[in-house]
Amino acid sequence: MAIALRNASGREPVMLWHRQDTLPELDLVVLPGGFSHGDYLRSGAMAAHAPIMGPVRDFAARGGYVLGVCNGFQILTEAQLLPGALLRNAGMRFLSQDCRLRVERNDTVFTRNWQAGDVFRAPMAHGDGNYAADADTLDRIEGEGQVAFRYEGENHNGSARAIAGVFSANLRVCGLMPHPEDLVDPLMGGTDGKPLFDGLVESFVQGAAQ
Amino acid sequence: MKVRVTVMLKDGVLDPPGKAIGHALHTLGFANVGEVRAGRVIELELDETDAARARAQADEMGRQLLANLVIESFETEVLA
Amino acid sequence: MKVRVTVMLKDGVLDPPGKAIGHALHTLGFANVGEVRAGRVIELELDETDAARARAQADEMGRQLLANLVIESFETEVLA
Amino acid sequence: MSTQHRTVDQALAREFGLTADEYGTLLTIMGRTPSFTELGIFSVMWSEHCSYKSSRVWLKTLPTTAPWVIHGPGENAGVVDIGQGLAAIFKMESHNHPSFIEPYQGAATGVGGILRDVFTMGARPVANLNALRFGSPENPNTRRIVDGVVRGVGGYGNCVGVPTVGGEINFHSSYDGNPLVNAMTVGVARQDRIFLSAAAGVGNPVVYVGSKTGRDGIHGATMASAEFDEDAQAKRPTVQVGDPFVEKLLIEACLELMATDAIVAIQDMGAAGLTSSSVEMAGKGGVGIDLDLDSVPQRERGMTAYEMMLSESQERMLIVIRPDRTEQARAIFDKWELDFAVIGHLTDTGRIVVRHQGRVEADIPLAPLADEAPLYRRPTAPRPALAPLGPVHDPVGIEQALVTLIGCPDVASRAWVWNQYDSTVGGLTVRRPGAADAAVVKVENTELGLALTTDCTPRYVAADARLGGAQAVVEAWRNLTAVGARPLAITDNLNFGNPEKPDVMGQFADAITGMGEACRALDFPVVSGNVSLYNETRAPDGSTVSILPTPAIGGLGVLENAAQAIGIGLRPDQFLVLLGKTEGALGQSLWLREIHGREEGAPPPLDLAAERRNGDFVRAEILGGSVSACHDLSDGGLLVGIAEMAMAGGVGIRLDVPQSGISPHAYWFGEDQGRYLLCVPDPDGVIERARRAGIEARLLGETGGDGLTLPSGATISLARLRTAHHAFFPALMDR
Ligand SMILES: Nc1ncnc2c1ncn2[C@@H]1O[C@H](COP(=O)(O)OP(=O)(O)O)[C@@H](O)[C@H]1O
Ligand SMILES: [Mg+2]
Repeated sequence: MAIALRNASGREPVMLWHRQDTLPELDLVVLPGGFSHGDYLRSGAMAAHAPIMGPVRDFAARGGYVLGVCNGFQILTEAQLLPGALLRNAGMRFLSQDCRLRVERNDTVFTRNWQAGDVFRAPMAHGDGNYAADADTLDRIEGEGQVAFRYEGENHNGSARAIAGVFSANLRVCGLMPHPEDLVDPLMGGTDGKPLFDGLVESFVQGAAQ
Repeated sequence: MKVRVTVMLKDGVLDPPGKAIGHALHTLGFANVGEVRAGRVIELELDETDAARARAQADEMGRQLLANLVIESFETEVLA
Repeated sequence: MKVRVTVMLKDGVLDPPGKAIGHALHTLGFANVGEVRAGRVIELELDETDAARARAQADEMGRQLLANLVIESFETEVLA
Repeated sequence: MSTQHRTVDQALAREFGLTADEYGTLLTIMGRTPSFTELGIFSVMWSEHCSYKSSRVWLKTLPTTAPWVIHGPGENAGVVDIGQGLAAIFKMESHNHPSFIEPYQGAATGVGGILRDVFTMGARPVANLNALRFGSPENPNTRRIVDGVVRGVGGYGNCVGVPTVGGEINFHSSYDGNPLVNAMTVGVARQDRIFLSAAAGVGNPVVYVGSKTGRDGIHGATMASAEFDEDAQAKRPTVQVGDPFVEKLLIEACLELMATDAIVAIQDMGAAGLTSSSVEMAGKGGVGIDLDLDSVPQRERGMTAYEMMLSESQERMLIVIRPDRTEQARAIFDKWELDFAVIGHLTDTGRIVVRHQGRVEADIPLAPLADEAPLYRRPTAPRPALAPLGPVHDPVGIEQALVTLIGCPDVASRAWVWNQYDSTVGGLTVRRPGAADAAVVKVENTELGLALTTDCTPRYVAADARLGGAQAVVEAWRNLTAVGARPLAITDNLNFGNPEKPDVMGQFADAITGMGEACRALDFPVVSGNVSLYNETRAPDGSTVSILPTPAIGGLGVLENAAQAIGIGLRPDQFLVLLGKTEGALGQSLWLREIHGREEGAPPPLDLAAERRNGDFVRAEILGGSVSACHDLSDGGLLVGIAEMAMAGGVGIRLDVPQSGISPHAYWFGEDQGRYLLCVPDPDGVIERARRAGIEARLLGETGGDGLTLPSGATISLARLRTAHHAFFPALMDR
């Protein structure tokens, strides 16, 4: 993730420590993948209570931009900054393979460099990526355009309505399970994930997000 | 005191582990197994002598951390 | 009948989830939490009317599949 | 706890695995009857695992040096120069027996253990590989073991965030009761920041970091004393449970400490935990060590000195530290929320002294413990002569044989396995599993690429161990070459049966001889390794059957520029060229096993000079930019190799091969060595250059379409091949 952010922005991302209780001045907070605290309780559950999440919550409440990928997405749902929850994959096995994602809308800072309906490839690597919420919530987020990405073709992890990523109501918090940051270099097999980062950088560096 | 918190998925939420276990049991020949639900149990030693207070604390832990109330519900019981 | 199988790690076996949960609870301010052990619970609907038989079956499932007896032990109880 | 302290005598020593002679040596060294704890220390230090008593005389014959080797065998892992002031640090290690008892935890802790061997030297782990051997797919136990092992390897590697990028899998009934789980880790360090284990500096503190000590995995010998305590068995699980999150913290904390000048020496606590780490660190440094077990972080109450010295609790390290840096180090481990305790100091006595609750529990001179450790030149039986194979007919035809082979357990797609391993975490994986003959990982902040592979063909080793040992090394070298890398060195994991049986010891000796010959011919030295003996399966009639001898080789190579690495996928509208000599060797071939059910004959001969010449040519062509895809030929021979390239690229080929005088099934499925398939835009140029280098080369056909068209005109569609290729694992595992 740091490599993708650095390559897209030309700047060194600031690393934050989980026990920090303030944030510096930032354009964007990114919660990357990993296994926070081993994910031994529920994925993301313990990290959602880390001291740093207080200021992250405040940042989001003030309209700050937040991106969570994989474990970062799980943390954002556990912290209830995003709707729904992520259950064990339907097949009960860790899934490490490429999937294809469909962009639902392109009028957000996260998706502006795609067209709505575009399909791109992204690697996934998770055991708990099965998106779940009750039917009312699913209807609501679909109705309000909060679905960011859906699995195109096979829905390997069994996510409700093939949802792979969602937005907050104000479209400023975004979480998704697959890893666009692992496909930003032809050497690693492609640049399918690059529009996400280029779009973010254009928004912030060029002030277009304001 | 020792308390036990049992966390289960809410009714209606899909339960992949439960489903997988049900399938495996059928394969093993346990034909009369119907629905299977899988959950978690957490047993905690509390430095507390009052059962009601211990339970109240466990309830609080369930709400704050042990269960994700978006999809799960939990029960607490005082064991000893 | 409904039966519940509770599976816990044997004493002495390292329990990373239990350890991590205990740590997280301390961080959240639950200072009087001592040892924490994490386990699994499986609730099964059995097409069976006799409690003793239901329990015997659950025991068999525990042995064959639900618990890994090398490191875990289990208990069964008939819920209803 | 005195119930556990049985009277020490020869009978008890025997239960602890020491022979009468070994116990006699011990008595001479000690000059008195040892304490229970001392007996435990001797028994683990003199075990096969720690002392290499059966293998050492043979291991010494392996070549271990080259200008680019920085540290060969003897350290926690091997270290080679990869340029730009950087070093690759790597090793392979087995966790066979634990993986049979508890496949998930056995495999997981195997991965954890090998990671520690690598980061203890200062390297950040960048890739994991795993070489696995399972019983027959028909054996009802196999499925459970495959499931647990694959979950365990993935569970641990995924959680620590190190990509699992490659490996190999075979199935054979000889592994029914004894699967092999060999895990390899590769790390990268700065050459001026490599950490060794020899302790130095009398008075320096000895620091314990990581997880607390419990009664995990205490040496099997303790079972002997269990009779004295009703529920001792329940109290002492011999299975270790891993905590990959703690491992992750330990990696970060150790690397942070390693950026300072606090560390004098460091060693992970692997097999025999505190005993082997403290004895080896002090022994190598020629100093003494005093340990105070009351300071050891303990997870359980009432642990004895014996239990603490022999515990194999995971995720622990021992560090000798500069006294003035102790508090700085403590602050780092506090930050990462890991235990940190000063548990002793170095002395000038040359002895290890272990104190617990005011008593001296052990006091042993270190030099004789190492120098007088048993060393055996065990009897070897010569290899039985191989009956010549003679002519074999083709009962099924080329098309059917290809479909059978491409779907057989040893060739079928391993995607079901690697799809459970995170192979891209870290964002530096250039070639993922299945994409190339070797995995390729970019070295961060450089253009360098590391190429990694594991190889061994146990059926060849069983038939002719000297040839099979050499072939394993050669195949690793070929796999690295086939991506364009310069092969640098290997690690090995020598899995064999009971060394007290002369035929097994003969296999061992022969395999090492063959490995050494290949290593020398290819300038491909051994820099680290591991030996696992006594791998045998109990047959239904009570007799024991050794595993197929399995000297697994882990190879490492380097590319100046990772972008030059190529894969195996065919490109459309190009040409396929076969390099190397085809004679149709069917002895011990997969075709013979899968089509005729025969495991017979001599394995294909090896010509080490031709291997070197062909490989050097291929590498030069790849780096020269004339090759778009390359695959070496191994299991299944030529047509299987072509089919693998076609499936990987999603591109077919029309094969246009003149009659060669070899029968078609031998031509297409013989396993002649030293061969490569090259996909090239300009076949004439490559073939001409090969000819000038004295290498046989021939055009096989033009790529394109969506099937393999045989010279007979029959076409096998890629879809049909894929279906056959992908069926095996899901059919076995997802029932
Ligand atoms: N246990 C495993 N873990 C990860 N990848 C594996 C494993 N086994 C095989 N692979 C991958 O599958 C591919 C084919 O393996 P193999 O048939 O052994 O190749 P080769 O014969 O060319 O050495 C390689 O990319 C290898 O790394
Ligand atoms: Mg191989």
